[in-house]
Amino acid sequence: MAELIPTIIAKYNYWIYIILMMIGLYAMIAKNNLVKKIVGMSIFQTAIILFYVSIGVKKGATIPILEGVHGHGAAHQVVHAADYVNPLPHVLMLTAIVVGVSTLGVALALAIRIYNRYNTLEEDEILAQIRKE
Amino acid sequence: METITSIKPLLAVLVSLLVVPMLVSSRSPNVREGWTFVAAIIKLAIVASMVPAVLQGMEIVYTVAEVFPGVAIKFRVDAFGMLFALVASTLWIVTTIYSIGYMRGLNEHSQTRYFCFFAIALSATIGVAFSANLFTLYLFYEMLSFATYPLVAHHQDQEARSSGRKYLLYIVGASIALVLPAMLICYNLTGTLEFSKQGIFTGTEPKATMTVLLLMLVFGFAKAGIMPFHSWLPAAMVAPTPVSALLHAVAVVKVGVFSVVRVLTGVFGIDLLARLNLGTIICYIAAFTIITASLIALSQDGLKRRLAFSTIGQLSYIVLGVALLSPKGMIGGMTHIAMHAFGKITLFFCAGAIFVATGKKNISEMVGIGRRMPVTMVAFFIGSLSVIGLPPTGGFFSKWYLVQGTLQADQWPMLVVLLSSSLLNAAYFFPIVYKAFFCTPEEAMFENKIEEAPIWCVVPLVVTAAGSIALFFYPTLFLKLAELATR
Amino acid sequence: MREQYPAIIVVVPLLSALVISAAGWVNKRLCFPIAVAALGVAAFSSIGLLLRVMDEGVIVYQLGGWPPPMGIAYYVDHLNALVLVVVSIVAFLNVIAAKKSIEQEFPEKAAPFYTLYVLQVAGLLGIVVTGDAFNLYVLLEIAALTGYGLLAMGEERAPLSTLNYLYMGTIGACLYLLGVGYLYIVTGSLNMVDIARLLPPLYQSKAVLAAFIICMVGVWLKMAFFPLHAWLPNAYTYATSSASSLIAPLVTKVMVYVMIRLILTVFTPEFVFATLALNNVVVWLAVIAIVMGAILALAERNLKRMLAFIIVAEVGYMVGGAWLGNRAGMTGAILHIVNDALMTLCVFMVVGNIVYKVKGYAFENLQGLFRKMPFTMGAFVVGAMSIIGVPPTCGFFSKWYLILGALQAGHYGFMAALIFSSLVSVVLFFRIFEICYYEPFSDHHGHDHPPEPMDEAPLTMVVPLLIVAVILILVGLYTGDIVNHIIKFAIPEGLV
Amino acid sequence: MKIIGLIITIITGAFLVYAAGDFPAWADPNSPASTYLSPYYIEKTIEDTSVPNIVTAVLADYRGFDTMFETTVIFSAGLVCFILLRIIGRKEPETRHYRHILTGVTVRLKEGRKITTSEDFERIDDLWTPPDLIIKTGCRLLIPFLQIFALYVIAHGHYSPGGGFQGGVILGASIILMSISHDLRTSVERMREKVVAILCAVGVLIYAGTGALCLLLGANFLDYSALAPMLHVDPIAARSHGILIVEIGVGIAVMTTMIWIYTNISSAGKYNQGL
Repeated sequence: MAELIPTIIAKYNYWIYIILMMIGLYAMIAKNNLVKKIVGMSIFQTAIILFYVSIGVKKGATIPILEGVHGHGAAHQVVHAADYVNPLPHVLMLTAIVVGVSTLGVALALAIRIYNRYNTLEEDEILAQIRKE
Repeated sequence: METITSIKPLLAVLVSLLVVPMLVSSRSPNVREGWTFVAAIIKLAIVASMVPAVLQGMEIVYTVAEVFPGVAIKFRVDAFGMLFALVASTLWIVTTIYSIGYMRGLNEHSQTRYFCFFAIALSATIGVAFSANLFTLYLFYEMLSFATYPLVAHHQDQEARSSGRKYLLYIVGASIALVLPAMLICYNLTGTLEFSKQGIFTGTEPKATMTVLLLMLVFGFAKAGIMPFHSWLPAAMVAPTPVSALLHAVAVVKVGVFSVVRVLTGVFGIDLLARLNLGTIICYIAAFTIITASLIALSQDGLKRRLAFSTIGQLSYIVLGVALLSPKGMIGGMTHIAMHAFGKITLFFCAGAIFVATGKKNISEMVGIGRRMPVTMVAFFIGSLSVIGLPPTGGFFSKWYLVQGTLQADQWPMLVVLLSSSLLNAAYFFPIVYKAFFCTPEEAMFENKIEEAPIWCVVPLVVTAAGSIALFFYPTLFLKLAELATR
Repeated sequence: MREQYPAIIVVVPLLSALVISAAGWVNKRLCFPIAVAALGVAAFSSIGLLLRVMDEGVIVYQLGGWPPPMGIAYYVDHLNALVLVVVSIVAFLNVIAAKKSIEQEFPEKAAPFYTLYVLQVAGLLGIVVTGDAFNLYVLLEIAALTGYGLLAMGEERAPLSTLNYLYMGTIGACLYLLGVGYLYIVTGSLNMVDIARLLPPLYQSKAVLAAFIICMVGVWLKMAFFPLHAWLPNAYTYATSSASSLIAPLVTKVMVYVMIRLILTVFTPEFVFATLALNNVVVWLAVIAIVMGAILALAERNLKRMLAFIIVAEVGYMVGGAWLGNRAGMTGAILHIVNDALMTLCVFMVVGNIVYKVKGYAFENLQGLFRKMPFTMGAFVVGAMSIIGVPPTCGFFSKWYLILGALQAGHYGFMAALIFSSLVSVVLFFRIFEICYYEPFSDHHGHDHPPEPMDEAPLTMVVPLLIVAVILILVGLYTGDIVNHIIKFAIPEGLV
Repeated sequence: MKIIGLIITIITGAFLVYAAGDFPAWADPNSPASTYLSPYYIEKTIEDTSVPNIVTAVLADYRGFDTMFETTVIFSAGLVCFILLRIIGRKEPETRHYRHILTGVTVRLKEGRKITTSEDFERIDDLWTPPDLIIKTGCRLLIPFLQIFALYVIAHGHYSPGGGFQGGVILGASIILMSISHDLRTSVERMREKVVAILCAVGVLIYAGTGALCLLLGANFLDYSALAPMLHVDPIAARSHGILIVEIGVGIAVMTTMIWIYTNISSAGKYNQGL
């Protein structure tokens, strides 16, 4: 137990992302309202983004923008990898964020189409209407 | 045994496939049937052109494409295949003539479709006859199943639909559920599917596996109509009579039997069957089928149904003959393919002719019909003689060899079966003929005025009847082929 | 130019999609030719690529000139070269056939539709060709988003079913992304080959196991593997025929490809089949998938839904074959990707023609079609035979390898499932043939009832369909060559 | 359903927790992720591309291919929203409302009569509400600064946080702000749908086109150093310029897509006053 707590603290970023992700997943499965599901979906994606970004962090390092080096031909200056955080996760997550936004847009567009057709966004009511037809 | 590589077998298969576009595109019926004739004659010519080589004990081989390691779409013309192909391609011509008469006589609908699938079915039949391995055989077997479905269901009414279903259920169901896995198991065990005299197995496999495989294959080829996989055959009687004739005499059932024989001789091999003593099992299954079918046939009033059950019995003769594993028995079985073909097709032609001329289907309504259609009924008499196996018809020889085969393999019970079933055959055929000619004027249902079916119908049945008589005097060709096959 | 094929395959469709969407605002009639040209180029270069791979072996293409693992690289080997050819050819043939029905269904939105269509194809091709795990995710999302757009253009219920698809698809893609993240966190690399190089010491790590399972579940979600298939039938049924005939053949197959790629390249077979030994579980899942797919298909009274459930069963074929863990099974799975793409295309194009003429795909709409549309139905028969697995159509041959694999793995349940589904498909399709053939019933032996006039779909729809039907048979006849010259090299030596 | 959801969630969560056991601790400098690839990027970027902002360099050059498809993703999202929602060829309503701007008098015309566009009348919808003056003026003041800032963010992406995406989003936001503060018609009049749609494609086209240009110049796809002879600079500087070009493309694409999606969703494809 005693040695468990440090590990738990040392990896708190993972626990946070897992909790967030599960909230999103639960919303997607259990919620009845389509827009709530969409919100859950966003949370789900955001959790993963958080996970990736937290990978990149490095103790005692700053944002990956080289300081003091300017413009072209600055190749001779030495750069220490330890001083800067890992840039790759940020790059990847920029992509993931964009994808999330796009998915959100499309999902909302679909939701509007559904609302125009059934005048509700509650899944059970929609299904009831469909069964009536 | 030296082999020749030649494309002839492929051509023989393709010729009737290639004619289909012509049939579809041809405007007038005459043109259409002209093309059918051309195809039939070319096919017969190609097949016949290979006879001499085969008689000299050579094999003609052609490989189309290798699909799996060790398995190819491949043709091999050997004596047995040639025997079957010869029968099929000869009778196609006759059947075509007859179909023309029949279809026009009854003014059936969508005749083009009929002739197309007829042609396709024929090329499938030849494909089966010439196939060199189990895979190729299966390929054409399935092709035949699906090609004959529209023929069986030609009338497109409820009855046709239900019997079409039955047909598919038995034929396709059995082949997919039994033959396909069995084939794959064989391939997995041995790595090849090529037919060969000594079989593809090493003989080290456990007997249980062999037995299961054998049964799967024998029953899987449900076209052989071995009980309990027979009841599609009477159901398929809704088809137009030429189709029934084709089904029973030429294509379908014979393909089934042919496949079974191939499995026995080519896949397992006589020696293995003898060593594991599996032949007897098949013998008893066949014997059971023979007796039961003949008994059922006695009770049938519909002429075509009676013929159907007679066919089921006769088919098992062939299986029995081969399963005896004795040379004479095998010769008998193989020749019976030809002899029974001529006899049975005659009978069906007669049934069809009667239907065309009088619209009668049941035997009880045919009292005294001999006075009205003497030619037909005489032909019917000859056909039944051949099927029963009495001289002067070809059927006599096959029966004779079968009997000798039972003695050779000293299977006395089988001898009893053969003789008693011959009696049964006589019992369900002769009354028809007798009633047709010898009946008191008052019970006759037809007036004394000769009125045959259209000439197109009469000529073929006379030809085939003559054929079965001719086979009594000149059986050498088929006997020779059969001997070559058993050697 | 030859060495640029890998880029061209993806870039040409992308560029032309953009041009189409711009051109659509100028002149709608420009869109179709551009789309056809682009997909034609893609198909041509994919064939060229396949030939090149066949004589040179694996091709590596560095995008931006950066060597992997720094930059993104394409790895083209026999496996994805083959799938590329299939995808591009299917897309090319289908776009020609789709023209008429697009004009019929939504003329005013043709331009964006073509754009999405071509983008979808670009995405799928990219998924197949890329060698970078994260790049695959991005392309996955492109294919997915465009797919939602295409599918939602259908009937009234399409948006709802598409939204469900979107939920599922997003979860699937996110899970895949998460799995890649796990791999990244333990290896620090995103390049598939590089990851495979770094993994072996980590085979025992929980993180790698988790990464594998998460990726697999994500991919299964997207390919509608049985317990996760719920989104597929509605999404495909209510879509327009032109969209479903593109998506139904390709998307699931491409996802199967991704699964096989993950198994073979990223987590090598040693890890998947030896270290974790989940084979039996997954193959039994596949068995359930096949059986349930077949049974659910039996329950349908409507052609398109029936075909959708058949797809579910077919996915079971491929997953099961791939997880049998032997060479024959894997061969069968890869071969079935090719065959199933083609035969699904065939049957869905048939549905397209029927809908174009009859305006419906419920069983009662199909009466008398053999007379009405003989050519379409002829192609349908070929496609059905292929799905049933009748030689010489191609479906038989992949089934052969799958059953053989089952035999060699001693997995008789899978073999039984395959046989069972073939039998069920016989029933399924002959039930339809009977409706098209017998009904409407005519009295007294069908003599002299007036045959209704032949009313076949337009030539641009029938000709591609017939081409597909012919391809089905040719692929069947040349199976031997395909297996010996391509698939044999697609499977690593380790797998026996 | 809730129970099932709960069960699934718990199982998944437990599995993920289990898996997290083998992960390196938070911010561990020796984790594979930060020791395998990232040192190369951090140390070599400046030599390879002479771009101090490593994220920009990796985004638009090392992994430029990803970013191109990322832009395509946005583009296709905009297109999907359009194809799903936009109502084309729907007939105009019988009655139209016009508002006299100076007096604020609202006119209602029947039988499809219309006022040919004149300076002192504006077309409005039946449920039109007068926009609040303060908000209107405030936003009018704000918007230009927003846009200038956006341009700065795009242009300065090499040296500071920023780049095409961020700048593009701000640009889009400025237009969206206008359509919120005034109404959709005004903003649509400023940026016509056709322009938006075509610009959207053009933006991505700039990116992909640059890549294709490199391909035509004989290098691999997206290998900007091939542009050096065109731009009269050395290959390394060429890479940095190439990055700038594609960032501009991204900016255009993102801005227009934002606007496109917003207009379609907020007016459900009717392109009236919206919301």
